[in-house]
Amino acid sequence: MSRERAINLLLAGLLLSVPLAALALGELFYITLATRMAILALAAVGLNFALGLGGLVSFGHAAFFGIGGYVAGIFSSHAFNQTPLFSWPFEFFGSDQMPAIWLAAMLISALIALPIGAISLRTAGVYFIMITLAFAQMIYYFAISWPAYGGEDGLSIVVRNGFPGVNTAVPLIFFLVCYVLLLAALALFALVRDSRFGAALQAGRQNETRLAAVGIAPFRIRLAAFTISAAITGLAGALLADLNRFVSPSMLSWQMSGELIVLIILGGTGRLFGPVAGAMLFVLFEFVLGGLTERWQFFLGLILLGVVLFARGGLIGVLAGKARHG
Amino acid sequence: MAEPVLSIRDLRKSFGALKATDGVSLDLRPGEIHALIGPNGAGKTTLIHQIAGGITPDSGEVVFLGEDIGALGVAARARRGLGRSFQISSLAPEFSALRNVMLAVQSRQGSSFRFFRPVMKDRSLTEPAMAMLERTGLAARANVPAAELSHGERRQLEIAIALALGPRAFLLDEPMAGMGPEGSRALTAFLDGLRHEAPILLVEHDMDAVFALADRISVLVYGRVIATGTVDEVRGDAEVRRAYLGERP
Amino acid sequence: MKKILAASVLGLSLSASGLAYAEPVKVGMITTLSGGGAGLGVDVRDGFLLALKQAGNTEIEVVVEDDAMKPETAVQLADKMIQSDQVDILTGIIWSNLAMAVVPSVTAQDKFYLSPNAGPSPLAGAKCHKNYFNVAWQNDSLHEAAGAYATKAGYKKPFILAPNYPAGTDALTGFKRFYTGELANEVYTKLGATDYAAEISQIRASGADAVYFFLPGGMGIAFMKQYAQSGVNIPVVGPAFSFSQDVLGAMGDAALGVKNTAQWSPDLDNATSKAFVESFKAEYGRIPSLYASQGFDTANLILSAAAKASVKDADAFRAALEAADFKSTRGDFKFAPNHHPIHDVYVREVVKEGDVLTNKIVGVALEDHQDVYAAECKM
Amino acid sequence: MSTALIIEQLLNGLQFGVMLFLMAAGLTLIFGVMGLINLAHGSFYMIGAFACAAVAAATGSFWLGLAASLAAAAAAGALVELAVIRRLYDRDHLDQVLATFALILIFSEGTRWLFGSFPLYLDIPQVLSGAVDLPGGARYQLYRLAIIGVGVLVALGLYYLIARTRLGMRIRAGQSDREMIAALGVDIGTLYTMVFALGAALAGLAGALVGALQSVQVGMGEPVLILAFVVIVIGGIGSIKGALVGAVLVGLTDTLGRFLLPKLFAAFLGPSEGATVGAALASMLIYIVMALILAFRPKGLFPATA
Repeated sequence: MSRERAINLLLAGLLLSVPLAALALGELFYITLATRMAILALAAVGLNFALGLGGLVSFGHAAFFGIGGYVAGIFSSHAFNQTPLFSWPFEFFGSDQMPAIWLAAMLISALIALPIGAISLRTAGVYFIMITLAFAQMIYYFAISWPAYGGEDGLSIVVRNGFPGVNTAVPLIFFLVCYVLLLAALALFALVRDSRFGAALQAGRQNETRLAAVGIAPFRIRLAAFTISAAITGLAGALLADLNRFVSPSMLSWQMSGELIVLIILGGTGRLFGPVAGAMLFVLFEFVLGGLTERWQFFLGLILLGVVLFARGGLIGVLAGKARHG
Repeated sequence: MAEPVLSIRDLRKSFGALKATDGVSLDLRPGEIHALIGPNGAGKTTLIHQIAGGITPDSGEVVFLGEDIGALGVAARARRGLGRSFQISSLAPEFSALRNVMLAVQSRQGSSFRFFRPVMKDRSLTEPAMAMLERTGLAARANVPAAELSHGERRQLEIAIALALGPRAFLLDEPMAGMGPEGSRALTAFLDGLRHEAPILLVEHDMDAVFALADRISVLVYGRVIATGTVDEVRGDAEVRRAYLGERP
Repeated sequence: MKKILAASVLGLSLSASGLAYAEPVKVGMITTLSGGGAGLGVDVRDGFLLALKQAGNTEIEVVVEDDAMKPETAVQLADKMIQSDQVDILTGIIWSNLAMAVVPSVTAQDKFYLSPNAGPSPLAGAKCHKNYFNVAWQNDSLHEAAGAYATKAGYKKPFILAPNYPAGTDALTGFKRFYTGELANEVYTKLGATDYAAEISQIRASGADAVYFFLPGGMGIAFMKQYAQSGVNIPVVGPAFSFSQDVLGAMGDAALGVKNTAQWSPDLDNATSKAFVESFKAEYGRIPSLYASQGFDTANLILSAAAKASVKDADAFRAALEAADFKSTRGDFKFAPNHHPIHDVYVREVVKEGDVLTNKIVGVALEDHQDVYAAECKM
Repeated sequence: MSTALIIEQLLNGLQFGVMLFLMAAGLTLIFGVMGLINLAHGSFYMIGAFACAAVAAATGSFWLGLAASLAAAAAAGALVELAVIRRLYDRDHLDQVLATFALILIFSEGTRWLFGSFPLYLDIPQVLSGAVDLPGGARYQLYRLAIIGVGVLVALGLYYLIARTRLGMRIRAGQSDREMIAALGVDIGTLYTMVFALGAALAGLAGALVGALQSVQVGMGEPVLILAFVVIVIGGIGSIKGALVGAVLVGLTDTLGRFLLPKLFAAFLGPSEGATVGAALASMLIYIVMALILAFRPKGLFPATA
């Protein structure tokens, strides 16, 4: 077992043990904290498909995160109020069941990512960073000024959406749901990374000219990766909305896009568990510093700066050493 | 005479005032090595890029296997059988030599939209790729990342990747560059046998190699082909001597 | 940034009222202490803590945390305060969107929430809750008062503008509820915009006889400065948010003479208010803003209820809150059935006292004003 | 709709564009010469505004404040370049994004630490107060005209600097080939520090000029930063000319969109509904324009030819 693999297992175990320990100690809030870690990690795993494997630095993934959140919010509000979400071609009253919401969140995120990706992927480098940001800003301003679902005020989810057979209102259960989804996404990431698709995607990141010269057009590969990436981030958004029982345009803001990128770099770019390590660290920093000082953002900034300058490769890079590529 | 595999007709490309390609026509016949020589800045690499699809010409045609491929992108041309090596090695640096070749095998087999099966356990990818590495003498270095290969090894890997595509024509841009006498000799011998698999359009500065390999030579100066012919014809061409060979010490 | 005013064992527990408290109360304050909106949160917090200090109270423990103006952070803090700090009462939120995120889940967990500022309309109407009290206002109040004032002042063609988000549309709707005449124009600006040249040009060209704007925070400062610099002389009316003590300094003389509506003013003539202004100045070295008075009132409301009932006895404590048996800086104060205040709303004018800009009351816009949403509230 | 109003709105758009140009010019120079994405550029804008407000309050002179804003922003820029940015040139854009994101947090909270939570006061200088009459019956604020003038001067100055001076020659050389200028014996470190400080000073100048119009508060830099990025991407990263054209385009689009779209929608949706829908679309308009331009010109309007 490689060192990175051992660290990955350790991280997975650590994240799982937090809520169990919290339960034993009666500190229920730490379950919420761990759930938040798992959800942010899932969002960042989604982004990692595009960014880590494909080298596509999307500065607009908050768009998909927020869209997922809004799907959860809108579906459950219609289900709760028994008002139809649409009545043609059939009457649809939303849903308060997580599987249906997840499916819709992923599907809609992917459908919106498709045209955004198709246009954005015509550009490269900094232009790509900025055009994805521009699309996210469009959606952000749309959400703020669209009155139907609360605009800037956001949308509350009165009762956390359900999952067949379990009680999601119990914090530990909801954590486990998120945790299992995170593991599933990580497994998918590992599979795709090692597949033909993953090979083409990574080759495109390393050397676009080479990929084309062997006869694989980078555009379609990247568009597919961008879309998958958006779907997973959208799923995470739906979960965050359920955790907070609330969704608002701030989930769509550029700061959120920036935070998702930060999570990946903090944990280790291109690493399977980079997003997990990054999310755990980030939430921990935020929580601990926030409890210590009013100036916590100042110190968070210093820590992040320290990581970039002195801990290249993020947490996993520091712990596991240089990345190995097959 | 057999139908040319690749033929270029009156290709033109300008960058501002500079005519990089100024009405170039040439063809590549089955089984031949056609060398393209010329002084630095003559527009050789620009021409190769236009054939491979990386640069769109202002006018002219590129016909490959009877089809006008002018509207196709790089990847589509490669899939049609244009196997190409780069003047400056262009590899996926983090991938091992084997994985670099596997990428070509994967492309040749068809769709890259397969998401689940691990490539390293896919013998339909690893075996042909390994065979190519063996052919080019890189088998022992199969698992070394491309970035860690020596300069010469990277040149060999370029050839191995081009081979793995099973191309119908090779575009080799200075494969000998920086190889050293030993490596150049070995590669010369290797390319000599390769012409029977597919014809080669060879851009090369190493004149020993060119004279040893080429069936025909075209001389490119300032974007124009000033002479085309056999080695002896070109060697004897007065204009060539003046414009090109005379320049070389 | 966590401040715990832990119970001290000194004899100070004999507070002014001399009453012993039935049960210690733990209060969680989530407010904005960093970023651009920090001024409001700081004032609410300072007013709140001042009241506790004056009461010499040792039985109320306060946990203060910064929400950085992010709804997600506020929700997380509320969860933490309820689950980890085990607070009985939450308070402190400045912004409506954060209140909408936090309040429903807090009240659903049987905790009390006392709002020292934000009063979004759903919480006053359809989504009202027995454990939710708003000590400040329903958001529309000051806009409604401004509409009433515009009518009284005889304006015939006001130009009204607000940012394009729910509180902005609510504001203009509130204004129009009490001003039903003709409008020169109704304009919605981008949320967070800081350049209003285009709007000011429109105002100049519109032939309006008054301007009403709702632009909270930096937006209002920017608008007012640019408006004054533009040389347009049409009189301006605004809600107190843009002319409160916290922003007047940044606005400078541009604000002089502007009429604005508020439920409180530093010169309000009652003993509680006067004592509050003096003690706030002594403690913090600045004139208290509207928000500080709201924080102060909120703390005093909690003190008054805690003196009467145990916070663990929710029904009794709620009844004690409903009685609103405290001395408000506003003078008369009582709760409507939807737990929102019934109070007078004044018209103030920005004046200069020495070097310092502040507000003076020039009239009453609405007396014993109650919001319109109470009818939708089924409690 | 009168001619006067249209003239005023065009000037408003131009003035907004000029302000964006001051931000974007530094950003595009820094990217062009050093290949660095600087998210913290908005912080220099904020530093300029705070320095100007603080010095103007202490001395009573706006002009001293303006000088202080240039000095403070340039100093902050040089300091940041020496301490942090220098280590990031050979990193990929990701590391640069994270580091400069961290710098935003540090600068914002640091400024709040120094100056407190309440917005500062800064007014326009007495000389430039008031409005002037323009042809067509329009009146326009003198100070805003002055900003337009400053922007034109800065554009000319930058043109002269880059086309005619030794420093400019080195900057151009640095844009096309970093090894070359190192080979020419130019101290590349000093050059980078100077370019970074110059970019920061321009942002600081914009912050001070605009601070007198708006409110001087923490976080004021970020909305402008995003717009400045839009500008340089539309214009073509690394191109000063592109930054100028992009800035004016964004300024005019935004101003005219805010002004005309609500009227347009009000025509068939009614005043209240039309105003909100029009305003919503107006707030998205520049991003729509940017996406359209990049869809057809993936490297912006004036791609820097490297």
